[in-house]
Amino acid sequence: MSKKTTIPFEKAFKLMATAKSMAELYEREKDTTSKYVHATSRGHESAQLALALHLEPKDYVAPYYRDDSLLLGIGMTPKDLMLQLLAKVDDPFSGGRTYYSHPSLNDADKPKIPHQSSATGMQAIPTAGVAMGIQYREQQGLASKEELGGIAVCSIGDSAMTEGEISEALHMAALKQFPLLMFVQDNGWDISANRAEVHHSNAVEYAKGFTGIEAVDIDGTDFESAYTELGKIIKTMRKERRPFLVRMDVPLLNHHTSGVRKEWYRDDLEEAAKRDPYPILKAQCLKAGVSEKELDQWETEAGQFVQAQYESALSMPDPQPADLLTMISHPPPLLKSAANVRPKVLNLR
Amino acid sequence: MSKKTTIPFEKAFKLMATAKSMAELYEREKDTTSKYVHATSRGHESAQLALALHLEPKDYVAPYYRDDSLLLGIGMTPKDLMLQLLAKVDDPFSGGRTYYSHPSLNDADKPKIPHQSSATGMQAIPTAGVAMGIQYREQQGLASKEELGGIAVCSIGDSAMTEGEISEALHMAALKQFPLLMFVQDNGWDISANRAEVHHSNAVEYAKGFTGIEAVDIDGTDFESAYTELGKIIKTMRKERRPFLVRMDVPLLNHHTSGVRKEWYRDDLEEAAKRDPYPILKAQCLKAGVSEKELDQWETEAGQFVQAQYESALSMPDPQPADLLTMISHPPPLLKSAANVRPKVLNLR
Amino acid sequence: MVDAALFAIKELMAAHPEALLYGQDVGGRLGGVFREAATLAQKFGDERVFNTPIQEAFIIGSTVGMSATGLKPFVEVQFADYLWPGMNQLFTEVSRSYYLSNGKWPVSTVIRVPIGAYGSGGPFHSSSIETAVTSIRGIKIAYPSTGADLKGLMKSAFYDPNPVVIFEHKGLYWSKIPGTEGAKTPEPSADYVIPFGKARMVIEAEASAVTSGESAVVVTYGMGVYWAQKAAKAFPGQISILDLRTLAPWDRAAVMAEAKTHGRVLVLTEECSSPSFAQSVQGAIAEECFEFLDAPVQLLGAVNVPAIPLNTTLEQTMLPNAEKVEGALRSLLAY
Amino acid sequence: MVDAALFAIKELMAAHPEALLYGQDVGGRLGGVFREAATLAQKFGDERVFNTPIQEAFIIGSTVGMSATGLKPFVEVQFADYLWPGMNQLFTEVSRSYYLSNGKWPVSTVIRVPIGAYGSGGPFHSSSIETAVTSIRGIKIAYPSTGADLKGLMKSAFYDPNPVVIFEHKGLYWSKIPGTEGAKTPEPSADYVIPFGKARMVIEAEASAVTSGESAVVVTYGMGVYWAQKAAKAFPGQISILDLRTLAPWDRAAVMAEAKTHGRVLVLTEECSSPSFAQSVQGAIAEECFEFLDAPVQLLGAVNVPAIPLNTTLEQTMLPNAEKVEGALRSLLAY
Ligand SMILES: Cc1ncc(C[n+]2csc(CCOP(=O)(O)OP(=O)(O)O)c2C)c(N)n1
Ligand SMILES: Cc1ncc(C[n+]2csc(CCOP(=O)(O)OP(=O)(O)O)c2C)c(N)n1
Ligand SMILES: [Mg+2]
Ligand SMILES: [Mg+2]
Repeated sequence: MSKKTTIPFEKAFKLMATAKSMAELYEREKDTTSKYVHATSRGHESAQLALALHLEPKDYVAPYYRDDSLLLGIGMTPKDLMLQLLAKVDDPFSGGRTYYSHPSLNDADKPKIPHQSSATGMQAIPTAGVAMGIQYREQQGLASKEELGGIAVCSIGDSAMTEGEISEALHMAALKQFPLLMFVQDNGWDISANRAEVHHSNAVEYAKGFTGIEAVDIDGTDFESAYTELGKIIKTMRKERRPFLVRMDVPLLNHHTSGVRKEWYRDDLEEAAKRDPYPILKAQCLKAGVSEKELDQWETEAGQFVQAQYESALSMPDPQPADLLTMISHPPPLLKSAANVRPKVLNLR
Repeated sequence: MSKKTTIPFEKAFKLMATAKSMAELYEREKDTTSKYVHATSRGHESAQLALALHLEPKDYVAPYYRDDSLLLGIGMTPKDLMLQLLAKVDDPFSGGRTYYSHPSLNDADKPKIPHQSSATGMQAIPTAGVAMGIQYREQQGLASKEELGGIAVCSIGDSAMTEGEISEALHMAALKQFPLLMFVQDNGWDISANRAEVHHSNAVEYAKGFTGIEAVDIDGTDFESAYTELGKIIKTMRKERRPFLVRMDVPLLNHHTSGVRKEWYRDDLEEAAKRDPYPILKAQCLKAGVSEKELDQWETEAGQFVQAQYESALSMPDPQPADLLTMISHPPPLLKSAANVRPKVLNLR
Repeated sequence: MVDAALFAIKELMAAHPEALLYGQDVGGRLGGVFREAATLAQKFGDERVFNTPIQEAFIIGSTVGMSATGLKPFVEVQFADYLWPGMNQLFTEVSRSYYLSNGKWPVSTVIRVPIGAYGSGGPFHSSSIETAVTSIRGIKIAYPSTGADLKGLMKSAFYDPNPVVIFEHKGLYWSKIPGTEGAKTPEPSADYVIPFGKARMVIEAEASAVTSGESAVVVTYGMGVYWAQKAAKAFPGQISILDLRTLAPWDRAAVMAEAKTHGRVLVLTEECSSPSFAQSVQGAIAEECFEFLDAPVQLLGAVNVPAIPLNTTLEQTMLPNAEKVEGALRSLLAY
Repeated sequence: MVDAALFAIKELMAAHPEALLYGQDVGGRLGGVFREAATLAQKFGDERVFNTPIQEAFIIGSTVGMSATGLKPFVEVQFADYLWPGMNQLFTEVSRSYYLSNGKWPVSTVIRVPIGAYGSGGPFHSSSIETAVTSIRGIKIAYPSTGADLKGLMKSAFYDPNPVVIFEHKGLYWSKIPGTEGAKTPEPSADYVIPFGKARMVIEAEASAVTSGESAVVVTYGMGVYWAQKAAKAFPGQISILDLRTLAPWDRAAVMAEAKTHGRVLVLTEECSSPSFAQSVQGAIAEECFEFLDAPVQLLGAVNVPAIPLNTTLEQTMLPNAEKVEGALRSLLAY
């Protein structure tokens, strides 16, 4: 790579090639990988990576089930993800308890990820709670120096936006002006229902009802501009401490999930394929001075790496029956109780 | 009344005087009337009456707990309402089972009122369901001639608008374009929390996020203009079959409810009193040619009528213990079951 | 079993123009994620069978209004796990409309809820939620375990003026799980209906075993019916199985009669055992049949953990199965 | 009892800057519709004690995020009836965070929920909802019946890393109902805590009555404690009353020990009786204590109707009271 640029093309391309290889491998090995339902980010990669590469350990993020590129982008390995795909006991997110790309993470060197459910949109309120917590800690002087400027990102599909709870999260963000970024990945599909069936307009239009949330439309297929735009927004949020919503316009290229397959009902696959972010990033890399050879090599390496990681994940142990009963309830601290009940003149009402 | 006008000043004034007398009576007799919690419409009367006087038997309306003027406006008597206030067995809405101004009605000559709960905002989805039903019946050719052009009105307080469920109702109204009128009575209070604490903006601003819902701001203290504006909107709805939201700007002059009293926490009572719709309507009546004497007489008559109705309601019987167990479940029709299970070549999957 | 629901709805929608169906992905393009609404949109048009946005509260609560206008909506939430966002409408509006309007506004609707664990569905697609739902008074609840029962109860539900929730076990939709072939029944005729509150005798112990005091009854529903049937094979002639079929109301008379006949009762559920609807049934039996019991009424349900884990081993460890039922019956009979 | 909660929260907020409180009307202007948060905003400022809009889902679900950042929110919904809009967050997010993150993200919060019928509160301000809530695994649930217990459990709840729901009976807040004066207890000291899962012996039958087989135990919680106390006066020395104090976990050991001691058990609840949490407890006792029982375990709860009617006569007909408990005890002792 020769030309100078502030855009991390190399990193992005390597990650995107990795994500693509993973999706291909899951399809190839579907007899094994489809035992447990999963979705991949194919089509959404640029959007997710553009976000991930701006996040810092002081941030919190709530990825959803389609966010495997986002997880790679914050530093998880393919094997980490595959351990969850295969519900292995060493799955770093849940020990085999929940699905692929349903992360939770509390690592010092990565953005924090609270528990993520499968219920569409239900992460919005908890994540708004994170943003409210960040704001509260700053305002009350409870935040450490390292925490300052952190943001909370709620990643979400376009169709999950119609859940009533979303409006509660947006109301509070607008009212309290806490640093919440609603990161809407708009692929125009709600499983088999399309945009026209379930939406009166899009997320940016919807955000107009929430005075005080700035809403921005971003082409999620174009890594370079998405990275730049998100960079500006996040910088503003770190400084001005206020909420944003972005709508990432993206195509859905893979199945809804391994269990609900695109060939059953999609009528726009050709059109969607034209918006594949992968060749777009490739072209941007070339333009930025990466050689064809380099790109080929990175692709090959990604494929090999993914295959090796898969084999390694496959060989890992499964949970044992006894693992059902761990981590049910966090042990409370041992509190010494004063046995004496101090009588007062007046009894308590 | 001499001058010609299309505004029903006489009717409105008589009803408003009645509502005001009722609120005064409830306060005067609070040892008796406050046994069961209740709220009155003081301050909201013009807004409610302006709506009520446009409604027809083919319409549906979901009044909330502050809508006693609305109920008078559609033709209920003070005694009807007081029977519910006192939880009497002849309460036409619920037989003494639920609170004052929690109506439900299925009378041929009045707008229909499905069951109303106390949960703030939870009437929005059921009422959107009514509007969807009206639309469906028209589109499928199931509607009788009498039904055509009916609308569904969801009456609601400003603060209930932040419940997540509201957004689901609005999303569907925007998407399906059914004839739902959101009738938002904005008094700036959410029990003890004021506008600034709980809202980023008002309901008309909020409606901007729902493309396809027309939103209109109306001064709810001015009967004449409110009646005219609502008339236009409802006429449009009957013809164009699409959703509207109106924000009625009103003061809250009485207690939040009989149990949560204004003197405990209100800091704007003086200011609110300046916006009392009662003197405004009085002035409009005078301007329209009603004489002072007539007004005085109507006032006196209203007071006497309300007192008489109260005494009559008081004398009515209470429910008996056995009334607990009626109307628990509607008896299903007797269906004759074919005992034979017809075998098919293929069993049912 | 999935066809039974479809056939019932087809017959009903053909006969009743006021019937319509909506929910997520039930429209023409997919016909339900379980194909449980397949072909309906093609047959009845996109206005009568349509997709809703992801709004469970709207799906549940809109039935109050639709029904008020004289329509009869079938609605569906995609998984029982996702009834929760609609639970407020179910409790606050749907269940109370009739009682609190003093009989003026029954809410007539059929709410279809695919439920239950079916091969590693994981924590958000397998939950059993009948305890929470049966704690809401004012709705009727069916939980059929065969195609014929599903069809007959769907019919009954449709004609019932009250709101009905039908739990449809996903593991019985296609009878792919070994041992559940019994859910495929001959198709009942169009006028076959099953009243609410009538349990079904699945198998009956032999009179001799009853007389000699060596019999037991399993009171269950849903997938429990199949676990019990398989387990009963280890005790030929000794086991009766009673399928409740509807949980609200549930057939007290049949349950108590069976409990008194056998004196040994196992209440079996797929849900976490405690507290649970099934444990409530256990309490009711123990109280009413006190003098007839030869052994404590036993309860078998899933292990009480916060969610059904994804991993197959963990899932199987948590849920009941035929072997566990067999163990419970063995100790019950040996008591 | 209302002061007990206030004092506990005051002590905790004074000691822990990470503690804050929010909910509807808890702010300075009103301090809670039951004055259950009175003076807190004045003492700790409008940033630490603030009003939320009417958004129960946000109130419940935001605790997941607040707790993740290291804060300790006390939150409140105004009436148990209005927990329903927040039930999805409680089930889907709050209760499962710890188990499904494999221990990484316990949700540490105290959710205050005023509950119970108190003088014609009517159908939307009186509901008992513990069956639905206890059916959600992964949360702890307290239901204290005295000031000291409320204070001790509030402390315990605060230090517990898991999510806790505290049901606070509105009828016990001020002990205005005759017979509930016992809810006013001396104030325990600041370090008084009550662990979860430990029942309290309210009154104890005399040894002689136990020996002669003429005693019974009432297992109850909340308002039931007072109904039982009043009813027990009719049977001097014969009745023990066990107050569960926490419903999740509940004190199995104490309940079973008492059941075995007396052989006669009444489970008493304010909630509709069937199905119910209390009926589940009944089932558990009947199973475990089968050989020790001299009479069927009795259950007394409210009449099973869809909602608590407003009218006083109807409300009283529906709910249990001391007379009904006395009747149940009489037949239990006579069995
Ligand atoms: C509360 C809830 N209701 C329904 C579902 C079933 N469901 C899973 S994914 C999905 C579609 C979501 O679409 P969108 O949010 O646009 O995300 P996409 O899959 O398109 O990325 C639905 C309805 C769910 N998971 N949760
Ligand atoms: C779901 C729910 N949450 C909380 C309450 C308690 N509550 C009753 S009235 C009210 C304020 C409503 O304010 P608004 O909608 O503006 O109507 P207003 O009383 O001002 O007319 C609240 C919070 C309730 N009834 N329902
Ligand atoms: Mg989508
Ligand atoms: Mg208001």
